Amino acid sequence: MEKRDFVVRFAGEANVVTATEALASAAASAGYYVYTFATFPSQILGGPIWTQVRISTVPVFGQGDYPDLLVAFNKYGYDTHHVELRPGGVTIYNSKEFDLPEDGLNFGIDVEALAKEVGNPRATNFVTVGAISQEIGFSLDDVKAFNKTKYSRGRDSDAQIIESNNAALELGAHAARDSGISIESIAAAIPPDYEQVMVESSDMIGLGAMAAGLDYYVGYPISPATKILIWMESRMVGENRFVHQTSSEIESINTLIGAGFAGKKVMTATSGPGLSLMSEGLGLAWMAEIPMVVVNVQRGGPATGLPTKTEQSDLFTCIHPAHGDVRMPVIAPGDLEECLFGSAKAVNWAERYQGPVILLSEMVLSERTQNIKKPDLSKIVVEERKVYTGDNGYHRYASEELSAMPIPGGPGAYVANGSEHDEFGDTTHLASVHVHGTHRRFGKLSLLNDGTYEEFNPEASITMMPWGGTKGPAREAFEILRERGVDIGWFYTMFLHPLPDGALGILKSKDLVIVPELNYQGQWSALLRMDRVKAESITQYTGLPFKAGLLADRIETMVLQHQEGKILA
Amino acid sequence: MEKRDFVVRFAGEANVVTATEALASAAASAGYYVYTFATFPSQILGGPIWTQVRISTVPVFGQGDYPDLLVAFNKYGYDTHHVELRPGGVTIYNSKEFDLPEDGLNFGIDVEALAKEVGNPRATNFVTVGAISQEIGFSLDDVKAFNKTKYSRGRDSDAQIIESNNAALELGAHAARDSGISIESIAAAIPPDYEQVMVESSDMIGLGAMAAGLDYYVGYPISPATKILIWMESRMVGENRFVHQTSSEIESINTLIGAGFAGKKVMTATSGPGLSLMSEGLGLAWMAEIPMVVVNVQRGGPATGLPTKTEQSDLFTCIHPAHGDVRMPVIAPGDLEECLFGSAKAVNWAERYQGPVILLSEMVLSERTQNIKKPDLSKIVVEERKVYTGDNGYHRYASEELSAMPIPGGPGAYVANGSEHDEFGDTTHLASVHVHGTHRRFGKLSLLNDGTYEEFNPEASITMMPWGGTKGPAREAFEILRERGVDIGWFYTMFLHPLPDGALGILKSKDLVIVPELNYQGQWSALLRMDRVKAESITQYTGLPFKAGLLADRIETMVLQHQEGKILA
Amino acid sequence: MTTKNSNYDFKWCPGCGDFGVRRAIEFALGGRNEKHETRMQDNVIVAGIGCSGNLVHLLESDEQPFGIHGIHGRTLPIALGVKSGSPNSNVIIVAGDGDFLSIGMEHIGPQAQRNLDVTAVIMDNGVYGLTKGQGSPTTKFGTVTSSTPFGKIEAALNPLSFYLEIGVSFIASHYSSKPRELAALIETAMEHKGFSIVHVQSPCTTYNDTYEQLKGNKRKGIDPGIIDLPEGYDPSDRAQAMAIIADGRVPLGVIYKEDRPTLNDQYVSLTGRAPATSSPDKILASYAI
Amino acid sequence: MTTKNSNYDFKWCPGCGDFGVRRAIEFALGGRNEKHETRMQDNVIVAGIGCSGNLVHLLESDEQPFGIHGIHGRTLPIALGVKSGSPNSNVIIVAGDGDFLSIGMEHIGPQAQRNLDVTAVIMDNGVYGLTKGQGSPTTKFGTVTSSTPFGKIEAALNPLSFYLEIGVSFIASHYSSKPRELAALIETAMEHKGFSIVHVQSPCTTYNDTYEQLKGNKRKGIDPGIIDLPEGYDPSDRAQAMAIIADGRVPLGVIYKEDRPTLNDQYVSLTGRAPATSSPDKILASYAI
Ligand SMILES: Cc1ncc(C[n+]2csc(CCOP(=O)(O)OP(=O)(O)O)c2C)c(N)n1
Ligand SMILES: Cc1ncc(C[n+]2csc(CCOP(=O)(O)OP(=O)(O)O)c2C)c(N)n1
Ligand code: SF4
Ligand code: SF4
Ligand SMILES: [Mg+2]
Ligand SMILES: [Mg+2]
Repeated sequence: MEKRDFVVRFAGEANVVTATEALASAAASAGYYVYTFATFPSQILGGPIWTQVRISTVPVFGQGDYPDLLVAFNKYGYDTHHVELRPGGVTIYNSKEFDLPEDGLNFGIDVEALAKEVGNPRATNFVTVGAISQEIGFSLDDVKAFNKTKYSRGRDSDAQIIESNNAALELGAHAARDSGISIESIAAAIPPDYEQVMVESSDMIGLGAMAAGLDYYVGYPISPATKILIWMESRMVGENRFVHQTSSEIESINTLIGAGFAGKKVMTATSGPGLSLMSEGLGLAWMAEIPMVVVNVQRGGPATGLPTKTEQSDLFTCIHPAHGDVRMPVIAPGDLEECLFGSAKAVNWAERYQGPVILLSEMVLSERTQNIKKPDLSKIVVEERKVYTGDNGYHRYASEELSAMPIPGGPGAYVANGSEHDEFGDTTHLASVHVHGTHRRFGKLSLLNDGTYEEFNPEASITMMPWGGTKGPAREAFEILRERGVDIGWFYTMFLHPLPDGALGILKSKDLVIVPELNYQGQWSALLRMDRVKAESITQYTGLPFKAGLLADRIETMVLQHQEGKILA
Repeated sequence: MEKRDFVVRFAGEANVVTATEALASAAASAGYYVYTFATFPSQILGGPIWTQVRISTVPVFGQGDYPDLLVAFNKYGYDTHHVELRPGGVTIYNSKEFDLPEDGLNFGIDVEALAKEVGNPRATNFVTVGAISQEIGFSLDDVKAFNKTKYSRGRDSDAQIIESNNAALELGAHAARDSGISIESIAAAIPPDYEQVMVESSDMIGLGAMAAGLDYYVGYPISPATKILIWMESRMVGENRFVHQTSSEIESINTLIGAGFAGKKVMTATSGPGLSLMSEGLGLAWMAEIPMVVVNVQRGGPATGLPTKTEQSDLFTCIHPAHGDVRMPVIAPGDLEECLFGSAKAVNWAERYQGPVILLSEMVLSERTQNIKKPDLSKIVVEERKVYTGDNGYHRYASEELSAMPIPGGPGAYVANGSEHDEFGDTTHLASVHVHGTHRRFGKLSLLNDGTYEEFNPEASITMMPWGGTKGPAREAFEILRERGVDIGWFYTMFLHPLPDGALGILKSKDLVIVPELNYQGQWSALLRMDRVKAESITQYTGLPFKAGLLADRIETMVLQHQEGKILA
Repeated sequence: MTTKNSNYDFKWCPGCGDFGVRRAIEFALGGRNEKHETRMQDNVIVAGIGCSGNLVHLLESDEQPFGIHGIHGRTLPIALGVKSGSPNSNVIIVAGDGDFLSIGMEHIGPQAQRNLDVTAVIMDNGVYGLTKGQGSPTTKFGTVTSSTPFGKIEAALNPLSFYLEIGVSFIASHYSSKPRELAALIETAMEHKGFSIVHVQSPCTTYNDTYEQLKGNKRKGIDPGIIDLPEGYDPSDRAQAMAIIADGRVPLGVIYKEDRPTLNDQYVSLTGRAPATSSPDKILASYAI
Repeated sequence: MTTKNSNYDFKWCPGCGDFGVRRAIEFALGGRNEKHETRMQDNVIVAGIGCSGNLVHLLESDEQPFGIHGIHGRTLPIALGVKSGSPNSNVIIVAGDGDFLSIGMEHIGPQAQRNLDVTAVIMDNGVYGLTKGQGSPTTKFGTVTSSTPFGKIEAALNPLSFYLEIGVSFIASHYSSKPRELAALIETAMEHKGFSIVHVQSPCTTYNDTYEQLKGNKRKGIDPGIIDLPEGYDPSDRAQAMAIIADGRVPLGVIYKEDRPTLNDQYVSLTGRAPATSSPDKILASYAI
């Protein structure tokens, strides 16, 4: 039988990464829709890594719940992952490391011997990719093309590596053919009639920001946000642009204060611990009205937490990261397209309302590669800051609304002040001034209500509302539920604060809003309840994303409980 | 007519502070109940300061809305404050600085000339206190006793100062007598039959912590928390105790991690900006399960904010100060007794559940002096940490509940880890371990449900629930509302998280919980709504406390609106 | 300075050293603007939190520079942002010993290593003024303050030798009683291409009045705590700088000066190796499959 | 070290310098325990975040010391808490160049000024290992790393001269390939009463392999980057310390040592001037009216 959707899981150590890349790239070249997932231990080389490549003839939303094929490089990988194989799924295992009783659904390959045979002990990954290609009916040529591009690095050893990898592919395919085991192969690709790009979230975040005119970036390394720093360092080059590694996150955030004040469009990216360190500086940006974007790529928390696992537990902190009355705009992209357009929007929002904006990403997005329709950058309308051009003696903070911002070198010199201040920015703690300032700072948020949302089955009285990276598996769960005939709606937006115009009204009109999210406290449903929405969470805090099927079951249970009056949201 | 409750307001510069002290002290000595309030600009010497002394024959809850007597040392003070005088109230003004048309309710004294006359230009304050004493029927002897105690500092100049201040008192009294103006005097004191102490919040916080066994304190100066550092530096001395000024709040919080781990009962105090800087460290304390108390004395926020004004806007940050799933225990004292017992409880809680506890105080408490019944320290039951005494090879984190804590030098060595960890404290990011750890950390909170609450008129379907320093004015508003016949209940606790056993049930049973609070966002009502309580806020964000009368009006309006179906909490 | 709430504005205590520093900065800004034909708006003052930092609100000139009055201890990273974001601005930091050398001390090394082209004027009064008299890093060992009732436990930091070691490329020292001399020093510092610090003894008359120690008092037999640079002093000579700092008294003048490329220079020259500016469209095209 | 999830535990890359440092620390702890008749549980290891900090989980001895593995850059304040809270514990810090000298650099000065009696073993590999190869404060100017594709813009910090200037009272330097020698040095550092730092060159074989530069390679004409202390070297002589540091190569041994009272000593002696311990009851009584 031919499948239209095929999931391969690799479980091993560092070598699985290239195997994943090779397979994904070959599949994409062949016209399939590809979606990868990876999860690492906090370690440099080695340690148990597992990855997944989903290959489909149609676009998919999630990484796939259960693999059709498991490639286990070691016993630990097999033991941990074979329970996840879908019934009838096949295992390819490294027979050099361990053995399995033959059951017609597994076959061993001594990948190390074969790699040695081609004279490249590191080619174990290509052996397995050869075997997989054979099993699921892929042409080896596409893998060879990937191999050629990847290893043409202008080094003497290039040719030998490319050749040996190609040979390893053939040996792997051979071994699979010999095994006698065969699994469903994948249906022919239906290549899209539009241009595609193969991208990761860091590419999209960087590009979106640049397309919106970003010209200043600093960052301190931290997993998984480092990728964005690295991307920026080599991409955002040229005159009047500045990209730099700082000595700490406290330096980063305060540097952005200075550069944003100086008229640049500024951004940094960090993860949980760095975000916590930026707390005081974010409060300053809010108070002094400095445009900036802070990307927070969530990992598992709290504290040093789980640096290489995914979680959605920084939401509370992003919404109000600092003491005092502050409430940050938060955009949480749910897929790679949204990383691009969300990032651009974050830059636009920051400039538009003259204050800090949080772009809330997460590990699961950060480790995903996908081939998507080439985004149309011309859809990004660049917004420029309202700059003051009048005479000196300007009352920067006199209005209760947004006002033009003077830029050093230009007219209207004022003091950007973290202490409560009068219309010139000078420190004053009179009651009337504090009331005025507070209204001004919160009032400006209303400029940001132009977010969009998507809604399906809007008539349903119960709706589900995932956020961020949970969008993908939740969308699959939604399709399952609708197929099962459950009357449930779908509401999704990446604009968590402020919500798009009209969104709150819709949400409040529901009898129940079910929020699947990857944290313990059910942070988004709690924030919705703050806003008087009858919301309840379905939570998971394992460091891994939801499985669509299980999620669908849990949602259905909650819907039933609600119908029986057991949930009094 | 005689009043049983008399409010004097001083408006001037630095000299009003001693005048306030003198009057308060004399009133307390005479057997009255005294309650002071002060608000300063962010400046060292000079600048407009105003203070208030409330003198009553019965205990009072708030600082008093409208003064019966205004003492204006300068024109700015008069202009700003005379509008607040209650109808018929009297003004004493410094006629050296400005003049007022005679209206039978004001009289000028050239306080500077009189001070010069007694040979002590700084004695202007005592001149006014003499005049006030004359007006409201106080004996000068009590003020003289205060004067003597205060200025017996073992210096050569002592005698001259004391004498000249006494002389200034007499001249002031004389001038008042001559003015021909007379105001209501205050009814005779009804001295309590119990011992009293005259205290401030920093005294009570320090003492409560010490009574619970605190033996380690560090802090970095910041208004208004510095007072606690200063108190500790000279009071918590002696063997096995350690008190020290740090080089930053980041040093403070991490030092507490080390000392709490080492077995000490530890505390620091800070204010908003320092709290924000402690964000990452607080997350570590939560994750690594280190007992500690962080006192946050709220001032106006955000950022540097309003360092000398009062506000209740740090609540969100105190409840979840850091990234990841954390939720801090928070105790927010509402009066000076609660500062004492709340501080002791915070130390006990920290030791009991092995984690960080926030003691949330505020400026308005910090600047208050009051004579209160001498607290019975024996009511504080000292709780000791569960210390591990078994063999080595201990599984510190194996249990899903609290477990005994090893102390360096003793058995059971383990690693206190800010990364997710197994039972020994070693880093592991397995899903099962993270789930276990999360349950353990949140589960322990249930050990802290022994807080108490007070409830009046529990049958009412609408109740008011102030928190922190708003307790006082809110209580007066409640009395006013009850007198007016409004059917409203009162619910109060200083234990904001976790709530006392049973509290949430009561709150959820109400049709409306009205939360008066000093912030813009209505933070406590928002947190109650998170917990599915139908709560709405009445907010104020002027940097000043509520006036009881106005608050009562606003609550009454809200009750009416609710009855008319206009509030759909 | 705001004119509207003048009654309510921050004011220094009578005699505070910061008055003199303000005058000096006003002179220096005036001088620099004249020389470079720039305007006040081409200058940005980044202020710390402390009595000292309030200087940014207290300038009396008609035309005002831009200012940032941020949070405690972060003048340097803020200045890094301003200068790298607006290379043509003249950036001056005003901060106290607590702000710059305690909570803010981590930021000095990185800026020295980058040779960030800004001028820091530090008002050292050996105390935390604004929080009412606690010990600071420059408070001497054993000193009793409100937070050290039994005497300070830490040895004092010597800021000048610290700056020298950590690689600050221009170091000057003075005190607040000679605004004209100080102004000249600040102007020289602003001319320096790179990270310059003018460390000023600026007495706190309320909590740590050191005027007498600085100026001396013959009658009481107190020698002046200041010292002129010796004849022929060469600030490019590190050894001489170390010697004059080791003297212990407060030297008046430019202690050290070294010419090195600034951050902005290096940035332009190193990233010059980068490929020609890529447009977002071109970058996107590189991801095509 | 945990035994249960060994498959999942952090492991250093093959050849990582940190292996040698671990051995040295194990030797040194053993030696110290024997000498002072203390047990493993009398030692506390405070670890930074980095490959280096993971050492705290990788000790192989049966008996284990206490450990704190906190957050990035905060080993020193945590150690301050441990030592002032538990004066009898022997406190050792393990951290990398990024943790200790970049984000954590602010904490060195205060501990030096207090002379906090702890021993810091710094594993300097001139790179951020755990985050996969970015520049650190000790990375040389111009070096290309993943975060500096056109070369690092900052001058490198010289940790040894920084420690000396800021007042660290014991400074040693070594490299990771001689665990026995390194162990002896660490033991000496632990014996020192006051703040001691053993700065170890611990190569990162994955991102910055400096073995060859350190050991030299005759064949390739690379001179060794290490240097023994000269005959008769006197670590109490600051000038000699400055000279050997100025050499530029990595000196092997105790570079500087100075005897000064520690924080704990000072604390006891200064607060000894305080009134006799007051009980809460007595304090409360003082507020009576
Ligand atoms: C994060 C933070 N911590 C503490 C404070 C309180 N604070 C304000 S000014 C100051 C120190 C002032 O000392 P210094 O920098 O020497 O300035 P000076 O007042 O002496 O001029 C402190 C600790 C603060 N505003 N923010
Ligand atoms: C606040 C914070 N910022 C950043 C990180 C990410 N991070 C982890 S280790 C590290 C640097 C490691 O370098 P180094 O200290 O030299 O240790 P090495 O790995 O080289 O031994 C960084 C930046 C973090 N964990 N926390
Ligand atoms: S407290 Fe000291 S530093 Fe502050 S204004 Fe007064 S004299 Fe100046
Ligand atoms: S990355 Fe470098 S420092 Fe980290 S374990 Fe590998 S070799 Fe060691
Ligand atoms: Mg100072
Ligand atoms: Mg390193």
